[in-house]
Amino acid sequence: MTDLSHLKADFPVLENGVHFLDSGASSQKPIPVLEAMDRFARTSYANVHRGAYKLSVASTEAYEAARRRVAEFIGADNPSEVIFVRGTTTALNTVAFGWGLENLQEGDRILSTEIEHHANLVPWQMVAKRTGATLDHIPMTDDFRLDMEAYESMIGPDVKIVTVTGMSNVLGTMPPVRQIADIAHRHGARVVVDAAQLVPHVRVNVSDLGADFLAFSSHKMLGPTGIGVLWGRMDALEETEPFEGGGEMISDVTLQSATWAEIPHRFEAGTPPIIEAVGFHAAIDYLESIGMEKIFEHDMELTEIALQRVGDVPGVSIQGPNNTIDRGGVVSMTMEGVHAHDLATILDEGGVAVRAGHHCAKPLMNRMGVAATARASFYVYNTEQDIDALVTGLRRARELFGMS
Amino acid sequence: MTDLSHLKADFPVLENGVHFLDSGASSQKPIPVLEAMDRFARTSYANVHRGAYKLSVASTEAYEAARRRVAEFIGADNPSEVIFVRGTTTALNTVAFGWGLENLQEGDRILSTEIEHHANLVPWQMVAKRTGATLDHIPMTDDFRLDMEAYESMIGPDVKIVTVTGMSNVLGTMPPVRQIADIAHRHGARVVVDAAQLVPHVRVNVSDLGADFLAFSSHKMLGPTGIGVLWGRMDALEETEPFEGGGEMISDVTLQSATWAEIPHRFEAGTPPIIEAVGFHAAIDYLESIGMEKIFEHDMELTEIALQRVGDVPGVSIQGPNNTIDRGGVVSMTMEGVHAHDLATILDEGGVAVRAGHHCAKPLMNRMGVAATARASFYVYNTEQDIDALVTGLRRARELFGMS
Amino acid sequence: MALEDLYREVILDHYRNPRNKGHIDSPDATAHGVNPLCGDEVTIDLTFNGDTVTEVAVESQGCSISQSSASMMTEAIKGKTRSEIESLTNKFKSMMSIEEDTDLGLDPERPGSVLGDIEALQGVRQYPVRIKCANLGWTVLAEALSS
Amino acid sequence: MALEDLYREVILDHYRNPRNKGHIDSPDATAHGVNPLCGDEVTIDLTFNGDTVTEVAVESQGCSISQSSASMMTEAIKGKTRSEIESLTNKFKSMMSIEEDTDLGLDPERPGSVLGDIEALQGVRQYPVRIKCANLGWTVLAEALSS
Ligand SMILES: Cc1ncc(COP(=O)(O)O)c(C=O)c1O
Ligand SMILES: Cc1ncc(COP(=O)(O)O)c(C=O)c1O
Repeated sequence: MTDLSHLKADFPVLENGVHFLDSGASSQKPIPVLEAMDRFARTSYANVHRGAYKLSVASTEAYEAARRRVAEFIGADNPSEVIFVRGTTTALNTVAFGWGLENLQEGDRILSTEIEHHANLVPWQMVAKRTGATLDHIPMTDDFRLDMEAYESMIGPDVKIVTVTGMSNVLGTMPPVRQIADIAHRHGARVVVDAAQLVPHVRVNVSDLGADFLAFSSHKMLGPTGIGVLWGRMDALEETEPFEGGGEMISDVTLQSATWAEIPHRFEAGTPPIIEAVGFHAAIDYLESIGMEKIFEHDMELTEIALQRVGDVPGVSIQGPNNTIDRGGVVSMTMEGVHAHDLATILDEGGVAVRAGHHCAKPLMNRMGVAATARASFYVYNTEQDIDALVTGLRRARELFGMS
Repeated sequence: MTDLSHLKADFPVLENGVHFLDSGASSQKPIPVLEAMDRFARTSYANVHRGAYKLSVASTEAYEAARRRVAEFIGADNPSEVIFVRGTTTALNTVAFGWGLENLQEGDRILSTEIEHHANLVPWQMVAKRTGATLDHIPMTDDFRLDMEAYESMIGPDVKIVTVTGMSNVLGTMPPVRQIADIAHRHGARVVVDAAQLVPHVRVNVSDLGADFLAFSSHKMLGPTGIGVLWGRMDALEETEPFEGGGEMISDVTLQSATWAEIPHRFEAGTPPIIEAVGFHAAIDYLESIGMEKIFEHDMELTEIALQRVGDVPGVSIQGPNNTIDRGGVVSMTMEGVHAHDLATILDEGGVAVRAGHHCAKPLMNRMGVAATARASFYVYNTEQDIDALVTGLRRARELFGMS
Repeated sequence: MALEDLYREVILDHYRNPRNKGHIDSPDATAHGVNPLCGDEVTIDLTFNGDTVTEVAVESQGCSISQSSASMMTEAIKGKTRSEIESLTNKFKSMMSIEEDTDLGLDPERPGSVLGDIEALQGVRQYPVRIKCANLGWTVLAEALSS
Repeated sequence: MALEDLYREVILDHYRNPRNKGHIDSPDATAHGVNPLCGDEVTIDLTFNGDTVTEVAVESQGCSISQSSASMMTEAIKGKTRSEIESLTNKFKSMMSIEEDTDLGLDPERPGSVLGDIEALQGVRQYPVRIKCANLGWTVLAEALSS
């Protein structure tokens, strides 16, 4: 068993004994991340890219160092391919609107999937509506995988873009992105990966992954809120219009028109999340000091245990793959006769924090025929004891509902 | 003289003796703001609006408390009119695209001004291009004021929206927003105020101001980066479509379409800047503990001194109103024979941090016939000594350039 | 203990066997409501005789609290006039309010003697995040009444 | 002192009296460049005789560093072949590089003996944020040469 329990001391919020199993929604922040931001604000803060004075130079250097760190972390050769945005949602909207409005028209098809988070669904609906393009969805198989046969029958020359989650935030399922991308590319389509759940847990190398765009959030990977990344292959970014207009993203402006600055600046209008970039940098350093491989291993060990012990509770169904093949540390469940919200309340009384609801994936819920699930998701600070507490809570729920 | 020098101890970044005169670009952060964020992350962090468990409830409460604090600060009766976004730039893009694409068409006119920041110019250019609406600009008078006579001749029933800065980040000029809004409303036009420079320095009450939309950034008012506000009058927000699609902003979603959640949630797709909201709340508390009236008084005292002493340096021209009537604490200058960037470098050697360049207002620079200015901008931590250091630096520049 | 207080037998009974479940073919009033944060849904159909509710039907899905509360509500309002329902609603709302401390005169010795089964929902107040679950049916009712 | 080192007399002279200022009517090569962060601009026109630059003209606006650097460059490249200019550009770039520490053999005793006036720009290296000012003209030159 991979032992990361020594890390727990870096997360003061966990000191009060909470079994925090909601990292899929957002992770906690370790002290080194908080300290990096605090230190930066106390010694080197100023706006970036703007001043010739020393503080501004230091601040710009810290901001750009964060960009380089992210690039290195995801195996991007060119740091200019890393665009700092507010989070995954903004990253996906930037692609949908910035790329979609420019490159889609009536008769074109957008291919998404049945298992997407609303963040990778609603923007494409909005863009489909504006451009007249059609939005289709690769179905899920009954064992919670993407139906690759269906995908192959759906792809075609009219498909201009394929957008898919790297890891489902409900099921844990990790679709075969490389295979999906290769097929899409063969048909001349661009590929977007919603990596909000993937990048925090699995070593991602963008050249191996095959995607053209990748979106993820700092707050799900031990970093601060308020910052995330859109990575794009340079040629894909060149096809993309800015999503926001403003300062720092222009080359020249007259009263009537403007020309754009170089990439990445044209996609970073206005004052960026500067202090957050410094915290994000520290979060990546922290993750790498553990090692992404070890993190995933640890996730998988907990998932294995959870699938077994949770699955053993009478009346509980796992909503997602019931093995650890091509999946991440996200375990959704329903309990016969007990609604997910009641489960969450009962678990909370035992100090177990899980999320209950539709997890911003209503179409997937409909597909599964459930209104809500309770979801446990794991990260570096979780231990076997958290799962035991979860199981105790589940049994208590049955008791309270008179089913034991 | 309003003495705020006791505050300086709250800003560790200023300890090394820097004369920080670039708050117009971004302000420094006092210890109480940094501590509020740190404490929150150590004790109460989780994602908001999502979990039934205690941490998430605490986090949501803190986030919504920040919304109520902002509403109170700007005199908005209804906290739901306060939308948290990344910053002023995103706020203005939200109005331009969310309101503009819905409500503008060929033949309509957008009225902006010659003195806008690119953030309140480029989005409107983009929207004008997409909708076929025309973009016109209220000119500046030769004494750096908005030409109100010209405005009255330009307004008409085809003008659907008037968008104007509350305080120029180059000139310091504060256009008469109330008067502009009253005239616009008489013609049925909506009014947007770019308050990035206004709200940090002047007590703003949205009912008195008369605007329909107001945009400002936390990072210019002692708060963290990564968060800002779009305030909108409820009926104006109801005319506005969401700028981003994603989680938390929907009421229902199927594979093909979505309905929006209530305001403000429909404008806050995805995980918002949560820790930043807590810091922003603390920043407002800090500002209010001084008092906005006192802050403006202090700004004006420094501006008065600066206009005199800087104006006395041979070869220096003030680019902006040379009195303290209807202006803020932003003093732009040019020096005959010395480019603004050279000025900035020379000032920096004396520990004086000013910004030099076009200040994201290229059309205004063209109008003034200068390529760049050096700009000093004041905030709570500045003192008369900072201005003396500035003047010393200016004289040194003349010396170095052989003009003394 | 608190959880037992929340999940009282009578609540679970209403959850499992919702009263007045279904639709009314041509209702005099109807309303539908969703709790957007959790997805719980309630649809209410009403028929009146003058000011008096004669029939009520609810179609809903969600947690035990929202479902049982809606079920209890149907029982409580049948045969009541609009003004009686209004007063009942106010009593319910103040029972659910954390701030207000109106004395509803509930008698712990004789549970149910004042508000009937509804009193069993008292325990919800200890779980602020669940209060909106309990309120959902009543909010939709108010909408149906004003439609 | 450092600032005196930055703003040497020869730099100020080129700033105030830029050499080869203007346009060429029908240039063999031309290029325009902006430093987007500060707004400085340089336009270069060139004529050639075979491989040799015969005429050069620069129209520009900006700070003393970008302007003087462009002016000095025009003097340095006139009459030079493409390969001579390339070697000169490399020398200039390494003089401006913070990382690289190529020995250009500059002789402090005999300033200007190796690279002419250009050597006066050495002081810029102490102000990293200004290096791009000094580089602007040379970057635009490279563009013109490859156009
Ligand atoms: C007048 C004005 N408008 C808009 C902005 C843009 O604000 P932000 O960079 O925080 O989005 C600024 C700040 O640079 C400003 O001064
Ligand atoms: C798969 C997936 N996509 C997108 C998002 C949205 O991320 P954010 O809220 O950080 O924008 C999330 C997180 O909730 C997610 O799990």
